[in-house]
Amino acid sequence: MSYMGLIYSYSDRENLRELTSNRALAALSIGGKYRIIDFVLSNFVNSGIFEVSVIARTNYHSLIEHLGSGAEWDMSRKRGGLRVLTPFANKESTDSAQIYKGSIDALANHLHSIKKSMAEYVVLTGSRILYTMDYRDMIKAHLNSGADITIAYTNQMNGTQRIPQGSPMVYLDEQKRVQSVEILDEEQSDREGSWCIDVCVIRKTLLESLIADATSHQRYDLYNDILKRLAPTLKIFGYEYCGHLLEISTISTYMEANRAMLDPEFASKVFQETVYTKVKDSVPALYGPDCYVENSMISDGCQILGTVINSVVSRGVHIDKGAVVKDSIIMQDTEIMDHAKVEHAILDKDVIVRDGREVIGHPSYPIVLPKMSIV
Amino acid sequence: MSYMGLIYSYSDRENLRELTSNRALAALSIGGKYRIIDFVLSNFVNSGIFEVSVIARTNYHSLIEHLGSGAEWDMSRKRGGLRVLTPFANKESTDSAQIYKGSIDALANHLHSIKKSMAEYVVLTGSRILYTMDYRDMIKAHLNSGADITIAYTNQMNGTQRIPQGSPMVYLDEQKRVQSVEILDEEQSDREGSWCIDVCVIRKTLLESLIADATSHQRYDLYNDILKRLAPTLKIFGYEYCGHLLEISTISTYMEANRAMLDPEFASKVFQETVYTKVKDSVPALYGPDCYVENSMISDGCQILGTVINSVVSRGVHIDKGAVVKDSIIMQDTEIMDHAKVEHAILDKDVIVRDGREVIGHPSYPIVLPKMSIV
Amino acid sequence: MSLIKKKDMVAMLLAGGQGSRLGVLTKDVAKPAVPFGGKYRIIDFPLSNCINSDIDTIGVLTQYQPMELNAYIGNGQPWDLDRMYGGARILPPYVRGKEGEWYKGTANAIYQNIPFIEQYSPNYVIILSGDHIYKMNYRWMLDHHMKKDADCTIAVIEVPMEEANRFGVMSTNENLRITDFEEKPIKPKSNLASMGVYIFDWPTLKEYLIRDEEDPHSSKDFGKNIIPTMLADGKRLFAYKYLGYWKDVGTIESLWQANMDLLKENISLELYDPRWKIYARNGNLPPQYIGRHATMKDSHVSEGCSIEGTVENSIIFPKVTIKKGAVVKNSVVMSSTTIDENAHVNYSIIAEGVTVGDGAVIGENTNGTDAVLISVVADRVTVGSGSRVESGSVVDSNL
Amino acid sequence: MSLIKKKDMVAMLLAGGQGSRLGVLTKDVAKPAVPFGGKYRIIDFPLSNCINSDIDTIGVLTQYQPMELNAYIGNGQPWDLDRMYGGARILPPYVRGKEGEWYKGTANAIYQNIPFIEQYSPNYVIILSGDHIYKMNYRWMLDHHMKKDADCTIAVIEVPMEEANRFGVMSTNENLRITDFEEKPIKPKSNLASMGVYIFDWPTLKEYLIRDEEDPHSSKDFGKNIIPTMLADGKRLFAYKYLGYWKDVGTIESLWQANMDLLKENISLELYDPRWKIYARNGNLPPQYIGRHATMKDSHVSEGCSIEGTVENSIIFPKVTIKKGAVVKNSVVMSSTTIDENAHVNYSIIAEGVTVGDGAVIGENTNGTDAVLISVVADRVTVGSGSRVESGSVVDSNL
Repeated sequence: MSYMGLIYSYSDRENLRELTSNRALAALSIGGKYRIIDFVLSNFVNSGIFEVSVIARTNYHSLIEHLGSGAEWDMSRKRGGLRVLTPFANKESTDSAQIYKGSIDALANHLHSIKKSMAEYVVLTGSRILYTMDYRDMIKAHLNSGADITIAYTNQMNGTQRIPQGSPMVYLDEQKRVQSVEILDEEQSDREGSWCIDVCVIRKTLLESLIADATSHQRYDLYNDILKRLAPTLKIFGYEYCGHLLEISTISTYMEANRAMLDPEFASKVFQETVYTKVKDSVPALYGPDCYVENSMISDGCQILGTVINSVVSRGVHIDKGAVVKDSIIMQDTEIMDHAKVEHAILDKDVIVRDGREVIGHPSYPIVLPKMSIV
Repeated sequence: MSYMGLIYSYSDRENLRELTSNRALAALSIGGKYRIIDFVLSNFVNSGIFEVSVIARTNYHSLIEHLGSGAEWDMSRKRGGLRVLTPFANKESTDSAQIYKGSIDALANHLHSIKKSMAEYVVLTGSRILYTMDYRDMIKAHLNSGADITIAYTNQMNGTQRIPQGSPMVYLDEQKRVQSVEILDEEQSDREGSWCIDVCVIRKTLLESLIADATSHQRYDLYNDILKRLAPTLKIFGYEYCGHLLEISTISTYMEANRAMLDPEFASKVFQETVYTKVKDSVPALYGPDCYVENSMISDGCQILGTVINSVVSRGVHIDKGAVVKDSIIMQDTEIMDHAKVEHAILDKDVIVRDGREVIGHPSYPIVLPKMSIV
Repeated sequence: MSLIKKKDMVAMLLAGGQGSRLGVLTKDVAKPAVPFGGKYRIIDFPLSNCINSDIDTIGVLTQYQPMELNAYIGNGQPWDLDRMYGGARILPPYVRGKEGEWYKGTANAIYQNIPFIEQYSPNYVIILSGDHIYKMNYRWMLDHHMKKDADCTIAVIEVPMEEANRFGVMSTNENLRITDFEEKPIKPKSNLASMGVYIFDWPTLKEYLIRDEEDPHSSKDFGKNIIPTMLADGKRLFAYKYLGYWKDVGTIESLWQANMDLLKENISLELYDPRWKIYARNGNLPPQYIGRHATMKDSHVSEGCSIEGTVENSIIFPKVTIKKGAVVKNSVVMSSTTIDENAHVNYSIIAEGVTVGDGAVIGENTNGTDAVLISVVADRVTVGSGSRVESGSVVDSNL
Repeated sequence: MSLIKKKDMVAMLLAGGQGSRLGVLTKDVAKPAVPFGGKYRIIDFPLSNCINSDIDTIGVLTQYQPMELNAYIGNGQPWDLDRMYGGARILPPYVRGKEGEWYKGTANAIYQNIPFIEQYSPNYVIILSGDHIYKMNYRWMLDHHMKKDADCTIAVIEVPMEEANRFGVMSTNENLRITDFEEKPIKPKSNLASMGVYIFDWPTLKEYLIRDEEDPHSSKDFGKNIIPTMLADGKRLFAYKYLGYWKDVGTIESLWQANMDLLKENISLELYDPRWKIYARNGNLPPQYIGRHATMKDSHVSEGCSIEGTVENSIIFPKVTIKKGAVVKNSVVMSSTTIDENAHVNYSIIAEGVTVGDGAVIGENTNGTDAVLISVVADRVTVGSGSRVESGSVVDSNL
């Protein structure tokens, strides 16, 4: 029995402002040294699944750079391995930036490549929700229940504050069979109902025929057009996920997700299984004679000479003497110079904040400085 | 002293009909198991240069598939290594299929990536002409002569029949300094003059400033706008190449080039140094009880049960009992079924010629069957 | 910085065998490195079986002449075994404390590498050898092992009764539980021969390896010591019947025969199966060239060859040159060998880098009988023009 | 199927050293595998120097406790040494003919691997050891070697005259040609010490290795035999002066000092240089977490650490936990160690996987002198709550 993973590298329902205008959601930095996709890819590695295709839509250049040959996830392989499916993969032409019409349409676009795989089952997942799951357990549940499709849901909300609008909710009977699927029409924070966390398991041949069928009827969305419609006829079962959860679709949930990792107890759950990412060969972090650091995550290659409080600092960041960084996310190779002040801000890669400058946002509306900005 | 290679994966002056409508020239099959780019990449490997960027324009999907991580050319490296520069590499967007305005404009597009390299010298080469050169010898000549730019030329035409229209010709003084550059305005077969074979060596910093300069004056072509214009002021030297040569810009020169490799003496020169290509893990070729093979190149994974004469047969081709293949090029995984007849034809990948069908071209105008045709 | 990661099954491949019955073919290389089938070496089969069975952690135990084998395995990339965790790892003998110890037997070799296996905390260990040509899904065998709740499962194949005395032979009950095991018995009680493929529960095997090591009278061998002791202790040992093609290529004749078997249609050793590829290190050679005067029949020919003569019912390795008028029949010609004009080669194994001079004749059937006797020409030997080599001879220096 | 390809220079890295003066730190690992500088091991320095010097073919000669070293080097990928041809290759002793031979000395180790070197037909061979911390461009040394038309070039460094007796010491003429060489002389004639880095013309070295092997009185050592014999024969031996940072980390004190040197500004062992990275195998750990009560000063801290206490002038390896109230000063704390609440660690090397219990004190300066004495706690030792370890002690079992 063999399995393959399919990961959507984007989400139809996200608004991360400048952070995702030039990169796929899956390529966004998180937790200091990681990209979002590292967490779901590592789930596959830790579940012993080494055949994974990542569905790219637009702006996939940094995603491709990050993934490389897949070797860092032990997925540089002759059989299976890691592949990025770009919209051009099946049409050898650059003349139209073809955007998929929905999650099923994206699969339809890559049906040829999906069919080529010798895997029997597919684990289909998004990038917007981070969780830690051994897919083998879910597959086992799938096989035991005799389900056509198994979808993961949660009743808890460990680590997240609210269920965003547009999320699919499932209603189950006692045997955990899905009775119906509803799409939330507004944000919900009362933690009621079973929230689908964007993971499902399905036999590959069934997926192929569902894709072909949906496409011929011009139905393009997995939850709306397939799961919701077919719940009465197909045997769709739920699989409860009880672990931690991080949801990233807005600047504030992105901030929340990073901040959540500062809680040692929460972090110990997130990093219980190895999370793989691209190796940078950087040196250990250096702390200077007059630095002050409190409740922060600091990555390799940083030089901390100033003050860092309640922040997540990515690789190769320099925080110079007298500089103060508070309640912020600082991405790779950014430099905060002497006596600069950064609060409630998200600084993208290669930003420079010059001597004494201040970048101060509001807790409810953090400032975002795009890549290579100089302040 | 360190060197990097830059390879144009396309040519502005080629007409290979269906063969390059869906793939870059550099990704075209040649010599049975190779792609055109294998030869120039192998030149780099055999010259000890392991940092190479390949400039892609359009239709680069099969090129990227072929090159993978570069491991087959020993170029999957942390320092240097093989990179494909797509038009999107510096603009993270798919919304315009940006076509370079000329060879210099292509470089200008990737100036950022060229600048990042720590190499001191650049070897710049095309894909349209195949040659075997140890670039270290050319670099040595460049350093000894004190030239600003060194360009390789040939006075012989080993293996080719004519110099195509549009080729740059150089006129040298006794010290081999280039006096002037002319672009051939019509095809030439009298073998007179010194023909540039599309290889030049230049200090990287000089290249960078020439690119910046040419771009600001809206000059986009290397030979026309830089070499030709600057011959009087820059020290441009010629470097004579005396080895074999194959030129591929039309269907008939493509046929010629493949046929040339059937000459054992010529082939022994082409394959004197190792030519690296993607490994396919196929089995040795199998010859059946009633086959007849004459003056042909047969690749791994073929099953030859019929007759093959004066042909180049790529990997995984099946030629069934009673089938006859003459004066043809058969690409990967194509099947010629019982008693079919193929003459003066180029069959692309995954073609099927059914029982008893005939595909017969003329020596002066071979038939081309595109990928996955079924006859 | 711990690299510990659990693997459900680790393979240990015994590749230290000298293969002395292969004579001149194993003078400079270990038996697993002996070339086979046109582009392979024997070890490609167990390595490919492993990766095709999703076993990606393999300790390769080398001892005898490992240089070529080590270089061949390299980083494991050709078999997709260049893994971050696991992959193919060469395990030579080494020094602990003050002095080193060579591998004293198959069991001792595994014993000495207990720390290697423990790194991965496997549930199961599969013991393989680098001596056989076969394709086998070790996962199916593991399923059998688990279903039988066995402590040890031995892959077995039925051999002709008269050959059974060359193998470890076992008797089983109707449940396939092994009731009796004898290593190379004079009077075999059954024709179920051990293929030298064992799956053990690792904790059980470890215990037996430690016990066996302490026994000064043990010869530290699986077949002679570990298996009989486990049986005597009443452990659950089961046989797993393998039905496909399997060949011990331990002799010149069997090596030749296994090569010839590839030319037969409908044997189960189908090398073309895309779902069960046999991987090999690639030589980066151009396609083969078949010249204007060649005659090809029922043969396998590899890359980089140049054929102007006649090739019939033969396996030709890479970079072989067969010149005009030369005739090669019913033979195995290894890489980089040249057969000069009008030379004749029949029923022979010609090793690497050999030159067979103009008009030389190798493997004439001069004894007038029908029995096939295989001639062997050793590595880098030159057989001079016009020389004649009788069938069944071994040529190990220039003639 | 030949894999032969010429390499201009092949490196042979002697990594079999037991490093006995490092005591408990090399009980289970060879010296080159000893951790250094927060995320490295000693062997990362010569390996990184090689790849940064464009030497991509390295034979790593192991003998003593190679398991961890072999696993660490793996397929060479972290150092970009997973090459198709060349790359990093572990070279253990092996069996030729009937029996095997262990490496008897540095020269004998290279002698036994002549076939490995010959595969690449190099012009030059560079001999390295896995015992030193330094960054060096071996290409510059090769340029020097070629310019001097030398048969052998030895990298040298000026050491204080009183320490010279611990090294191979040489005298040179104004041309840097070596006129005299003595291994660990009682009365050194100069302060030019050999760094244990030699470049040889390969054909010359090969000849001397073969000659030396035949000499029954030789101890098969470069410093004691090969170099003196070449000098006596009038061969051209030259010194190459190295001016950067170099440290033989052969003792506890020097290992501690070399770690502390990293914390000094303006030493030439700058690890941040992007053009001369020191590569190491990566542990896939999350970033470090600095808690609400931590005090950080003049220290290097690695991934996966969780710091709630005080860290001053120290090197902290990955996965170290330093709890509230704990104080670590002037120390090296290796990976996966836990320093419990209110424990104090000063002037110490704490090895991997150690637990220092609540309120324990390690490295008190109880003898009242100013001399720095380094305390050492061995791998996986637990120092119980409230225990006191005097400075200069070695703790190798639970306290």
